Amino acid sequence: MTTVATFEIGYRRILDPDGTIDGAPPAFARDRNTLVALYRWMVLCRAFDAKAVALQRTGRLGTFASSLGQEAVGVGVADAMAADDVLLPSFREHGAQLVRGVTMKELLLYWGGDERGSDFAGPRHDFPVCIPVGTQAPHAAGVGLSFRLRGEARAAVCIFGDGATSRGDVYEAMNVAGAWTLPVVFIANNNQWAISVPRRAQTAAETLAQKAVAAGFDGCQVDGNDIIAVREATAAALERARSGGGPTLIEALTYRLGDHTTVDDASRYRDDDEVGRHWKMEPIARLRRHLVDAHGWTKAEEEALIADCAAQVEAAAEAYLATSPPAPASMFDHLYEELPAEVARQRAALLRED
Amino acid sequence: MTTVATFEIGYRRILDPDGTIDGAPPAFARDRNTLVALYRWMVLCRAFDAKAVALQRTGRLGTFASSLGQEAVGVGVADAMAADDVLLPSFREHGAQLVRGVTMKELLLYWGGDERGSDFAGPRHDFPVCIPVGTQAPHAAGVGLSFRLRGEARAAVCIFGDGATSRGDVYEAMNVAGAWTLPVVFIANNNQWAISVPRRAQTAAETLAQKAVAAGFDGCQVDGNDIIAVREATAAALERARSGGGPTLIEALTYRLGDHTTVDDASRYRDDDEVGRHWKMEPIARLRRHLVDAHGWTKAEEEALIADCAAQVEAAAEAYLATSPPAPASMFDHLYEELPAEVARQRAALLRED
Amino acid sequence: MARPHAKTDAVAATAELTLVEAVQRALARAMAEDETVVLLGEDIGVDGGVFRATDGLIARFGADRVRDTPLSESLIGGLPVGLAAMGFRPVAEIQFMGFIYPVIDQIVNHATRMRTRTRGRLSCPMVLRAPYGGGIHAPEHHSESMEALFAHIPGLRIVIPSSPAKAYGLLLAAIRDPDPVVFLEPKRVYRAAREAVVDDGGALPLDRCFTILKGSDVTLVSWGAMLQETLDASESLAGDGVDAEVIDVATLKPLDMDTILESVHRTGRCVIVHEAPLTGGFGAEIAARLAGEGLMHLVAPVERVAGWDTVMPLPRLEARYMPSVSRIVAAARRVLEYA
Amino acid sequence: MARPHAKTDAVAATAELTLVEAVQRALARAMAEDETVVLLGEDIGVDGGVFRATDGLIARFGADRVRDTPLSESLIGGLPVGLAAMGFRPVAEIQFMGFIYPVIDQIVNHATRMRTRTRGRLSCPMVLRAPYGGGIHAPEHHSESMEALFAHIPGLRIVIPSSPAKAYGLLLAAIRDPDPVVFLEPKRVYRAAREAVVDDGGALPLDRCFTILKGSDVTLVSWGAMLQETLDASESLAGDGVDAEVIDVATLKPLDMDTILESVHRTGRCVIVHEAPLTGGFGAEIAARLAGEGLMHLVAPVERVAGWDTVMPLPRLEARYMPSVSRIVAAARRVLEYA
Ligand SMILES: Cc1ncc(C[n+]2csc(CCOP(=O)(O)OP(=O)(O)O)c2C)c(N)n1
Ligand SMILES: Cc1ncc(C[n+]2csc(CCOP(=O)(O)OP(=O)(O)O)c2C)c(N)n1
Ligand SMILES: [Mg+2]
Ligand SMILES: [Mg+2]
Repeated sequence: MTTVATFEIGYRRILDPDGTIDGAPPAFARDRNTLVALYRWMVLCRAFDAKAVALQRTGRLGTFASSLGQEAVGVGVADAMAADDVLLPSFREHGAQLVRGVTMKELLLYWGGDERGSDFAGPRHDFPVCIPVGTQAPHAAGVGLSFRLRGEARAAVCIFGDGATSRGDVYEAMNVAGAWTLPVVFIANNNQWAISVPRRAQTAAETLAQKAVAAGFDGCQVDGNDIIAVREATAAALERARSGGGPTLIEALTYRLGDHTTVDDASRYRDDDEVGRHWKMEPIARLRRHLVDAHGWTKAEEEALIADCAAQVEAAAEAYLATSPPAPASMFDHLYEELPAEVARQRAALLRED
Repeated sequence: MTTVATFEIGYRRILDPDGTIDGAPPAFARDRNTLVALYRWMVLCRAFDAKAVALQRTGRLGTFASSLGQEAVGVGVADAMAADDVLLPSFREHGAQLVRGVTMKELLLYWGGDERGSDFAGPRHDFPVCIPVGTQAPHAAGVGLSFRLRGEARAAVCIFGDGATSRGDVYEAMNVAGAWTLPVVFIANNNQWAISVPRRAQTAAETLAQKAVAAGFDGCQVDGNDIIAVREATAAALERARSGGGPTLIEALTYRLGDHTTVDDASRYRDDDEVGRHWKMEPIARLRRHLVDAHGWTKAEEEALIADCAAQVEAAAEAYLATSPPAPASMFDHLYEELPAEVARQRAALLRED
Repeated sequence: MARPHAKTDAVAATAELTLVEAVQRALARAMAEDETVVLLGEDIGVDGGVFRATDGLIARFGADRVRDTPLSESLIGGLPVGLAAMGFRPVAEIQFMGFIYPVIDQIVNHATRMRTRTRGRLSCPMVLRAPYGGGIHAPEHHSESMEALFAHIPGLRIVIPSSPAKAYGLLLAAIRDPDPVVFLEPKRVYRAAREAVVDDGGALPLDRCFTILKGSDVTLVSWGAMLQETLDASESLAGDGVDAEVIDVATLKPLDMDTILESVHRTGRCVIVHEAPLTGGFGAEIAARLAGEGLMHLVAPVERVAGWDTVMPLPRLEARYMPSVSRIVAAARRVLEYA
Repeated sequence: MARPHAKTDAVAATAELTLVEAVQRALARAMAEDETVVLLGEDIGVDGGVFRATDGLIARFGADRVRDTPLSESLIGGLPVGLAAMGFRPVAEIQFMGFIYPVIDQIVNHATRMRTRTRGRLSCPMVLRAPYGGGIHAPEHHSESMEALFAHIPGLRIVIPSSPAKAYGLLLAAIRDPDPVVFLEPKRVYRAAREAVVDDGGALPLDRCFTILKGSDVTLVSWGAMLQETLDASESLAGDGVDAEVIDVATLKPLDMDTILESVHRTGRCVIVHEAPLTGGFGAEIAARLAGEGLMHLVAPVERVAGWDTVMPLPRLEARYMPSVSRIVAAARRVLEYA
């Protein structure tokens, strides 16, 4: 046998679980304000998740997928993006959506079963939540292609879970992104579980990052509970994408600390022990430790931030609950740009029912 | 970055284009009879392909996909298989099917548009030709699983083209074969073209063998015009599969010397020069050279073999042409094990038309 | 290895079961009686399925026969084709019907063709199960009813139970059937009611409709979850002295049109009710056959009460999307008042 | 960047074109007038498409806008959704309809929903082209007619031209349409005949049927390749003094039922002809509407002449699978003789 090709998968962690930084961190990670901003987003995201779960438990929200424990991935990725990049999220990326500018009220509307939540005022070109696992990956290739065709220095960022990496269309999308050197950053938000199926049962691949090898571009792992590593790796991948270097796959290793969704009961299929171990690695406490140790983050600052986030979340929930329900006929109003006669008759029939 | 995983793709050639063997060949490759048998299959396959194309040109066969130049892949792979292994071929694997025991008459029936051609008397458990590219790969995983569940030391062998490696379901099948350690050997018959799309346009991956990295098992390249390497690599992969070692992907590098099918005109999209260069590497002349140089293969033997193959092909073509057409109502006869009443009425209506 | 159809016990336990429990019992029964029955799907193992349809089966039959697949729907369609060709009877689950589309390629191009293609040499006795339909306030893509896509595919069987006992008997029949069956479970009914089910391995036929209620004024035809609304409508009509016949189609393909024709022959009037969008829904096929073979019986236009021809909305509006009892009653009245 | 719908030249060239040439002209016209039109598919570039529908377009518009994709049908369904959301008008080709199934997931779950889902913020003006139908002695999977699978999907348009001029005008309309369109080309007609086509960028409407032949005795309804058989049947019937009206549905979804109802109002009799299998075919929808709104007009059962409910056979038997002129004539006679 002659060796004709070799590959390496690297792993990057900057901020250790104990809050210390080894070696030289990227410039942004030395800036207190930047770190505090990232911290604030993560705390807000967690508060939002908790509120959403509470609303669901009391019958005021639909099925909801919390991102508890995974806040560093969404926030870190979105914070690295430019405003005119395009995000293609899965259903567990509230963190990323919040940072991009989607409001909590809009997110609650969506999860409350109202399409208007996806007509967000914020990043108008961002994609809405994608429920069928991995099916937004081909869209990301299309978005990337649109940038290439227009000669724009923008990138598409597609986030999906570990389970999604088993979907053929995610592979097809990565493959074409490689073949056409498209400006797409694929983020595998590896929270170790796809509902009840553990990561090791999805694939024999030692890493998910190596899925990129099949598509002919680079993949790497980062500690997904280290927001500094997530942000740095995403920024580098975006830079490469925008400058014609093609796609990257980043596997962010994190852990889903909660149930899969509000209709799931994770105790059926996994140990409390395992969950407990992973609580020790979670991203928010880690960054807080670092802020306290290295940047003199005070208890007062912490309390003010928590209170502020809680207030924002409460205000959003109230605004959501105060929103009047959508008009029934609205289910027809955006089916086509112009409603064909035969469907217009059905719309009229629906109106007559009132 | 810490390196967390590394991969290597190896390449194997034993029989050089000039007919010489470097180093120590596998035992079977020192046996004149074995080599002559392999040679005979390849020659027969080529004669069959030529006849089929001629039949199509004269309106006596349907669209046909010749395997001209790729004979070493199908023959080498099938020769390595045990009778109770299961072959899942694409539409260009007559070589493999012949070695497995499908008759030329049956193949002609199939390509002549008659389903009875896939009811072959030979390997009753082998799969019929698969036309939708790559869609037999999930079946191979299912076949492999059946062996695992029954505890049988058998393997499934799935052959597809370079183009097929871009299909998501091929990826999904390889991924599950890796995850479940299924006894499946995947053969990518890389003839450099998928109709008009060259190999490099399918994927940025330097090799197709590395598609296996995404699925967590080994992939390797062999010179697909070297039947000794093909046979050796397949035998090793089969051995591994049968003994619980899981799947392997073998990329056999060859070249499609003819048009894609009889309705294709390859001169629209590729150079004669390129084709000419590849004629110098083709598998039959190569093995003949070796037989002559190393095993005293004589002109008389050669002529006898050619004549014998021609006679077999002619006899098969005659038997095919003499076959009476299928009964029209037969299109209903195997739709279900027992035809439901509403379809039985349609069958009766068809019969009334006669 | 297989001992198909052998009864594994003589004692038949009767229990009041929900529909999802009946599905679980049928699966357990089929696995016990036939070693070649193997379950495949996402989260069907330790989790027991997101609706618990496979609850306890991994403990009883082992992880070899109750297999969590990777998150690969196209594979869930294709792998069983290989398994079935080798003599197994795979029962694959798609978690929600909204995720079933990647399976269609394998169903059209292989599962339904393997027998025809090889003139009977290989076959495909697989079952593809999926919960379908709306009404449980689920997220997008979790509420679809797309049975019509399958009903157009030659060589397939489409079965939709409407009650626990039907689910039990029809699923057993589907698993024992030698050809591919798509088995759609009305998830809104999964836990809606209990019914006495005799767990004796008794199957129901896959080639006939069930007349649930005899009547002489109008024929109401439905299937799956909508049967409840249809029965409620018939009750409301009965209050006004209208004697409705209610037919549960149960097996959409092959369709037992004879039962429907015989009924419409007596009533002269027909309302078809389904949750799927109107246009191209399976109601069209039934109405078309009435417009053909059944025309002489019709004294009033055939009405179809169906989901609107729009995307199933998110939960806030889903109740306004689905056919309601009042829409069914109104359609029946129009048909009855037609002069 | 886009200048949608701008005419790029003032000179309108008329030419006698085949259907596939008309497709090529419409694509060229659309690309010339609108820079956002981008073609995607297998072998559409240097090879010009296996049927030459994109012949010469890569030379004229470059490899950026005429893109050979990898062999990934699921991607061919999904990538255009992203491109379209960003303001492009992708026209994707599936090489044969038998390979279209992996696209369905993206069509149902995304292409037809993006506008509804985002309340108009994003949309999906994509066209999915595919040759369909039998009769050219092609291998397995190359002869299917599965338009009905798409006709059930809310939010979609389904267009099937029957002649070169229709292909030109309807394809231009499809590309300019702001919503997703499935455009199915009858490959048997690709080179079967020539027709004068004015290449002036003129589109045909996507919301109406075309009455090809006026008549008063019976309404024959068809689309795509089967229109020729239907016209031949009408000619044969004319020989016997039967005056048939022939309607080319052209756009199946949304369906212009008014034209069909108006015709059947006059004739009282209707035969629907399609190549796809009978059960669940789009003929069922038309017949169902006749059984509904049209019932009062009908004086005879609605007949459907369709492909049999079996797998399209390999070429040796395909002629016996497809509806023939004589089957159409026989059906028309039954309808006419019905008392
Ligand atoms: C195509 C598809 N199949 C199944 C489901 C049901 N489902 C929802 S989430 C999920 C697991 C997803 O796992 P992963 O990709 O790891 O994302 P996570 O939920 O862990 O964030 C499944 C199976 C779905 N939404 N889409
Ligand atoms: C799913 C699918 N898409 C498209 C086609 C049409 N088609 C037939 S062969 C072929 C190219 C196949 O290339 P490859 O996999 O390299 O096999 P080869 O023909 O070179 O042996 C295509 C696009 C098909 N048969 N199946
Ligand atoms: Mg996960
Ligand atoms: Mg090839």
